[in-house]
Amino acid sequence: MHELSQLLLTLIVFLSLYLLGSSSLTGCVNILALQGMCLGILPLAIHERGFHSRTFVLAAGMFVLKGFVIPRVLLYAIREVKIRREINPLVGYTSSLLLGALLIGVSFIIAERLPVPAGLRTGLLIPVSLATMMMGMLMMISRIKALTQVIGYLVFENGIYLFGLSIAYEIPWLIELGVLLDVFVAVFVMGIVINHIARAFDSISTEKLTSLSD
Amino acid sequence: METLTSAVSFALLVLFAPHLMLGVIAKTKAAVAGRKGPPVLQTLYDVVKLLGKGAVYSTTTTWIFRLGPVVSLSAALAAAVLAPLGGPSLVAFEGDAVLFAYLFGLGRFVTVMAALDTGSSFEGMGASREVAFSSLAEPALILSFAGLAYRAGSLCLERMFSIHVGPSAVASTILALGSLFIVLLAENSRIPVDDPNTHLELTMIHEVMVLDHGGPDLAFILQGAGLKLVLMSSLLVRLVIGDLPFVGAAGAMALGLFLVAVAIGLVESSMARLRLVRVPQLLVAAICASAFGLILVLR
Amino acid sequence: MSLLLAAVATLGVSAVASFVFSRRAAWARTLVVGGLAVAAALGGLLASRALRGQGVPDLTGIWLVPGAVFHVGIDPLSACFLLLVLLVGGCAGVYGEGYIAASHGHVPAAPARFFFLLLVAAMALLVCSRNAVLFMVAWETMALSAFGLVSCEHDKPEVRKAGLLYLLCTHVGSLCLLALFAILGHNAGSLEFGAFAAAPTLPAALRAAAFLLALIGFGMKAGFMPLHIWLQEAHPAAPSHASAAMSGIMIEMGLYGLLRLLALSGPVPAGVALILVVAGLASALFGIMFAMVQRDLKRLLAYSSIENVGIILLGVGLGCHGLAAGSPSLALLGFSGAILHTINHGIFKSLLFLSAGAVYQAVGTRDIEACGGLQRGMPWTCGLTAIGAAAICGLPPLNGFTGEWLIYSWLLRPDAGSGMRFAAPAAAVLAIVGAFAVVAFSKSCGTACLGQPRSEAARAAQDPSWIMLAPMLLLAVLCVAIGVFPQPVLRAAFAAAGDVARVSGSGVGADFDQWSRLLAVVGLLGVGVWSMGALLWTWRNLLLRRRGVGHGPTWGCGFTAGTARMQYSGSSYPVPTARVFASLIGTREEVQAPVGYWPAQASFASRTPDPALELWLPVLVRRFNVWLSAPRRLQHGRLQISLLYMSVFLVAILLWKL
Amino acid sequence: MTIYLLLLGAPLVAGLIALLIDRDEIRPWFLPAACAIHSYAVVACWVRLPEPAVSGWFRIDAIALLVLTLASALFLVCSVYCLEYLRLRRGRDNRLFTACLAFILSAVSLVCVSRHMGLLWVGMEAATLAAAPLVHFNHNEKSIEATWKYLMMGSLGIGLALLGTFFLALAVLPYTGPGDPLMIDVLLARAGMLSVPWLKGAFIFLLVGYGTKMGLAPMHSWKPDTYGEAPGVAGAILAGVITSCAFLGVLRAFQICAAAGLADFARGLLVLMGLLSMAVAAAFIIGQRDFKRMLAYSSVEHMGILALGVGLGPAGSFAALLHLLNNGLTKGVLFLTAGNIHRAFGGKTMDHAHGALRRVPISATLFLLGFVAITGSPPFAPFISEFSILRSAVDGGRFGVAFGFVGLLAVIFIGMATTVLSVVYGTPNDQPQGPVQGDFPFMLMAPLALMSAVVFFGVWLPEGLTAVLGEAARLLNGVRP
Repeated sequence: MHELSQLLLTLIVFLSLYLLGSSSLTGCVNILALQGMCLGILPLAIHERGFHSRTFVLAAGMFVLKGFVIPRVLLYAIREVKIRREINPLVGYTSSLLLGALLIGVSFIIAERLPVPAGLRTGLLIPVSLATMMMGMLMMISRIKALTQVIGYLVFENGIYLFGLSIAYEIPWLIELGVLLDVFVAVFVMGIVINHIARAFDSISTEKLTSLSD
Repeated sequence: METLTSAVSFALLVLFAPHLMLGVIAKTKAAVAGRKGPPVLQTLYDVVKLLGKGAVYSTTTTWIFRLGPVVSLSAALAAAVLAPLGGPSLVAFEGDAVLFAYLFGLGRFVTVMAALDTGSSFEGMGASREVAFSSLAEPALILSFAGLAYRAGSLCLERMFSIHVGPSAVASTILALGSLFIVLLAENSRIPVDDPNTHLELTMIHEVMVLDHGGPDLAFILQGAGLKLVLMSSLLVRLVIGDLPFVGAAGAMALGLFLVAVAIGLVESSMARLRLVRVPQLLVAAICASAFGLILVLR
Repeated sequence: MSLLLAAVATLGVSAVASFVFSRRAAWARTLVVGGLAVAAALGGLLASRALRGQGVPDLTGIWLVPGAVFHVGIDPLSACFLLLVLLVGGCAGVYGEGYIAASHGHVPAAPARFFFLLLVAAMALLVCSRNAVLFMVAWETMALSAFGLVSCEHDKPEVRKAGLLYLLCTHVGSLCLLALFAILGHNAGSLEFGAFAAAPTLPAALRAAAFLLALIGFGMKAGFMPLHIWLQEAHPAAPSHASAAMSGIMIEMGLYGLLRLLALSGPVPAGVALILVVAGLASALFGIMFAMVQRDLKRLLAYSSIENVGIILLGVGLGCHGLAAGSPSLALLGFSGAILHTINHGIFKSLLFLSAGAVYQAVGTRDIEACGGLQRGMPWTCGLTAIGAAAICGLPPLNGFTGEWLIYSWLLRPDAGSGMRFAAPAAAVLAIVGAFAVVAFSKSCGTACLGQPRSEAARAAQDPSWIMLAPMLLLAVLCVAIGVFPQPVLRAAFAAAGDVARVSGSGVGADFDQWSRLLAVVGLLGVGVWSMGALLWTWRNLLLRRRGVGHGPTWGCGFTAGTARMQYSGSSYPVPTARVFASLIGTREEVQAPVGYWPAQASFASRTPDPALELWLPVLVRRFNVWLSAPRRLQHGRLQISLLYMSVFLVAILLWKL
Repeated sequence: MTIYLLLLGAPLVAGLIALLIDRDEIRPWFLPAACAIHSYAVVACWVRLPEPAVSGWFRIDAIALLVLTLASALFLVCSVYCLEYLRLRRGRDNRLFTACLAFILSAVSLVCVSRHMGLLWVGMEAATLAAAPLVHFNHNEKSIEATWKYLMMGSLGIGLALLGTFFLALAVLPYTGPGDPLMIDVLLARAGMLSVPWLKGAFIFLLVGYGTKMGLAPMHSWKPDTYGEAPGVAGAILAGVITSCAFLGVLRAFQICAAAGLADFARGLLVLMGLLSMAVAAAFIIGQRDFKRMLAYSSVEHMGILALGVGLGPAGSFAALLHLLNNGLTKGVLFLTAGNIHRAFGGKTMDHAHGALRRVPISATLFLLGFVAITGSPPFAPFISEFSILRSAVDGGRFGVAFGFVGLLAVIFIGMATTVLSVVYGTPNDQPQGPVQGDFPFMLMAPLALMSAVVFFGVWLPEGLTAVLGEAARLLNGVRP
């Protein structure tokens, strides 16, 4: 099981890196879906106390939600606004990959300073979750299409969820609630706004959204 | 008795001394020029004559114009009360020096206002020059007063203007004399600052301010101006003779005033009037002199 | 003390009531006049008690605000300023009624009345407050109501500009005072003035900081150079009765604050005293120099306020020097000179502002070049103006001389020579200032009131209504009365100085007797001047009665077609004086000399910009904007960049603090 | 229990009803009703603090009581304001607007009463989401942009706050005791045994997360856009209520740190962010032509003052909590009157709005007074709190901080005065456009009430309030129950 969790975590990091590097929106969504599935499986692998009914429910829920529901909504949105790929982002793909690598390093540095929480099978969880969050942030910063930013936010959310797994055993309800609420934000509210943007600006590129400034 | 005599002598002095001094000045200038010159008391005759005359007022003028001469003369008289003419001054108290200086200021203020009241460009010009030069004469006067006050350890004229023995007494006295003499020339509109008997209004300072005055007003003005001259010269004299016992003092003062008048006469007949832009330099020189005297005292 | 509360309450209530009944002009007028009269009566009673040495117990009330106690008390220092506030405030307020009525709606009545009464009330409370929070509340109420008065006629852009400038200055000053009281409170452990007095002396650094803060905070209000920038803008902008109150009493509040602080903090080092002296001299000299070259009547008066504040500050500095030198009599002399001059300045400056207001309403402009010959149409106003002008020049038979005489006698007293080398030069500067004052006011008065009318409006000008003349008359009478009989005011000033110098009543008494004896002689001589003048006047009239009096045109030296435009203009009048010192005040002249035998045209223009306002302030503002434009570029409305700041900050904090 | 039901339930029910009802003109009337019930409950709390409920998950302590009171008061007046405002905005469907206002009240009440960090976070999140439609109310391009920025940054901040909550959990784990480990009382009780690194991390993340909601620099950049585009009443709610609740989140985190002996670490961060925020506000207020954005920056400044005050120790915390109230009330005045002026001129920059005193005299006067008050002039309430903060800085020997504080206040005053005076004074340069002009009674009553409260607290601070403030400051600075 230990190896499995290690494997999954590494996979998650690499998927995030891949997201940073890829330009096609549909591709991004598919990667996100894959990452979501990994996250869904992870609870089963992460805890040494093994299975716990509630953990199982959580895992199933996440698997479905992050692996299927959200990607469907996003694909729908993409079809709505009819755009295919992210063109000339603020930070180029190669450089954002490099930055991503850098962020992984940073996250490991930060994680060094934090004691490994009790009952976790692997110390890899914390740094990976931090790295995932940071890469999500990086994606929100470096992309200009509203949808890509939402995807970046979802990656950030995945990171938080990942982190939450470390306390999933003691306070499971908290993660579930949090994650659900965040999904609500990420998909529905932002979806609505994106549609408004699309209607108002006939494009969802946030370059248009810079009129309010000093 | 003492007070009575002093009062009488004060009255005589106030009445006659100005005209005597002006007469002596005129005589000296005439003598230098090889003329006979007017009688010594000519100005007194003028005053008397003017007192008997009527007056013509410009339609522009108001009561301020009429008030000017009166107030300036009364201010001069008040100053005369403070001045140590001959013996002790009638009224003497700590700080009367400042009052003395400021009474002249009062006279100047009302004269200037009267001049402005006529609405004549010439008189306005004269007023403007008067205040300009006085604004440099004032500090010179105050500075020399300061030096003398520190030296004498008192701010009372009759103590300040007295013989002083001590280190650098002579030097400081001479410097004070010099600066006070310049101030005297400036304040009494004598050459080289101003020419009392020029006939070109453009060049006048004091005279042009009183162009419109006539009759008693002019008489008051002449009397006041002469009195001012006497008072400032008496200070100079006091600086040299100090306070002698009464009788001797009177004689010495008379002699001193005569000498000052001669000196003024000589200056006037030997020098030409300075260009107006040069006058401030002269007054600054006076300031420097008194400042230097001050430094000598404080050292 | 309940008298004070009653007075303040009366003012406050009548302020609100006059605002409520602003539609009913008659009611509002009675409210204002009545309120001011009652307040003056009550306050005067209280102040006279305090000055007669009858101890008035302090009044303390619980006030549920942290650090605050409603604590009012009165001592001679407060009493002097209280009297001044109520006197000048009362006169200006009564005058204001006439002014508002005559302005035909140019001056919005309701705010003008409301803020004026509020201003007076705040100042009355201010001088009696004994707790820092109460002091600050009164202080800020004063400042804000003055702001309300300044921006009464806010339709004019220059008024808006002046209001903004004033508000900025006064608030910066208030912040400095807050910091000052925070420091003092930190030292004393309480915000009670009594605690400040009892507290141990501050450590050197804090002491210096406190002194600097006080100088900026109070000086901003008093208008020392170079903190005066708001003054010459705000005073012309306000309605005249407001300018009179602001210039006559409000800026004095800054000096009161300074004196109160000295009374609480005890002797200051000699260096500080010297700083005060130098600052005072600089304000006096430059203030009057700039006054000299102004064309705007009220602006000229404002600058001369800067001058007088400088003289007062000089007196304060001399008093501090006396304290530092350990000579209570010197300290008393300096402080009493300052306080006496404060009172006198309050009187004649408000008189001059009120008459300036009358001229403004009669002629419709404040430009003296457009006036002239007002003496015919408005003899009362011009006569009173002349008295005020003579008084502000410090000429003998009037009150202006008394205060300056005290300061002179400090500077020229024999023992001042030793160890106080600044004394003699200071005296010289004071003399120059006096001479310049003569220039400035003979110019303003002479050009505006005398000569021939320079405009039709000036020709048609008439004296204002009695309700405006009566207060001016009262103030003028006071100028003369204090000039010839200064002892009562001197007694008050000495008592107040005793508070500042922390000298016991007996010690004050001895010095007071000495100086009052001398000033009595001065007053007697003043009487002599007046009576001698009267004598000569009657003699002259007798002489002229026998002879005829003719009338004719002014002697034009042969030129007979003189016109009003050929008079000596107010702008050219001070030029000979200003030229000598042009380098100091940076007068600029544009001359187009006449050329050829038949010169077609020639022109001469000279202007003297205010260095603080037109030279260094704009530079400062420009630098400031340059500094600030850098961060302003950071808010460019790009979401991504905002997120970037956030993330970078987060990571940085994590790496740094965790 | 009933109290909690009223606090949380009444607004919720009102919101749901508003969602269901179809009549635009009756809908708004449910708001004042709900707010009245809510305020009644709050008054009951002042009379006697209610017992803990739901096995200790709900409790109201002094700190919560202050925030709750502020929220209730602001909502009450704003609901009255809304009656007329929405009447003027007839034609725009106000279903979502009304409902969301009610939901926000319910959510912030949850934030105040919850004794569980997770529950508190949920409340915060709910409030954030419910506020989005308010910002979006005008449905123009600018408002969409504002909403987008608000949502993105808000969600990011809220995510970070969640992470901070997880950190807290990790700091307290492993925990085997009664109640949930994230209960504030549990955390305070075990403060000694918390794992320091995790706690530090938790504080940092909570500070940044909730600080984003407060609008502390450098997470403030959504604020000017949002406040600038939202209607005045929404601005009042956002600046007065939601920021205060976010500050409550920070306070809770600080409370735990202080109890755990990490007070100095936390205070350092708070002072840093406080001064930073004031500096940023100063830089952007100077030369600001848009008076609503100016108010937003002023809000940034005052959030900074709050953080600074708490960072200055017990005395400072007292002053900061007082300032929380004063700032909320004054901001209410300013935003509501700013809304009136905006509507009267059809523009919110100095170029459009000029000479408001002529067109909407009372609103303009209140706006001016509010400005004078918020910049800390006596006799208004903020003066007391700002002066106390200054004193606490000086008394603590933090002269550098005091100097910076005073200097920045001066700069900010200069900036604000320039804008406000040019808006208020002068003569309007154009003819009024739009059908509705002048002042309206209801829309004046609301700011008038708030202003009178500001003046009242400026001259008289009731003992009861002082006691609660003192209690709150005591709780805040490391006193364990």
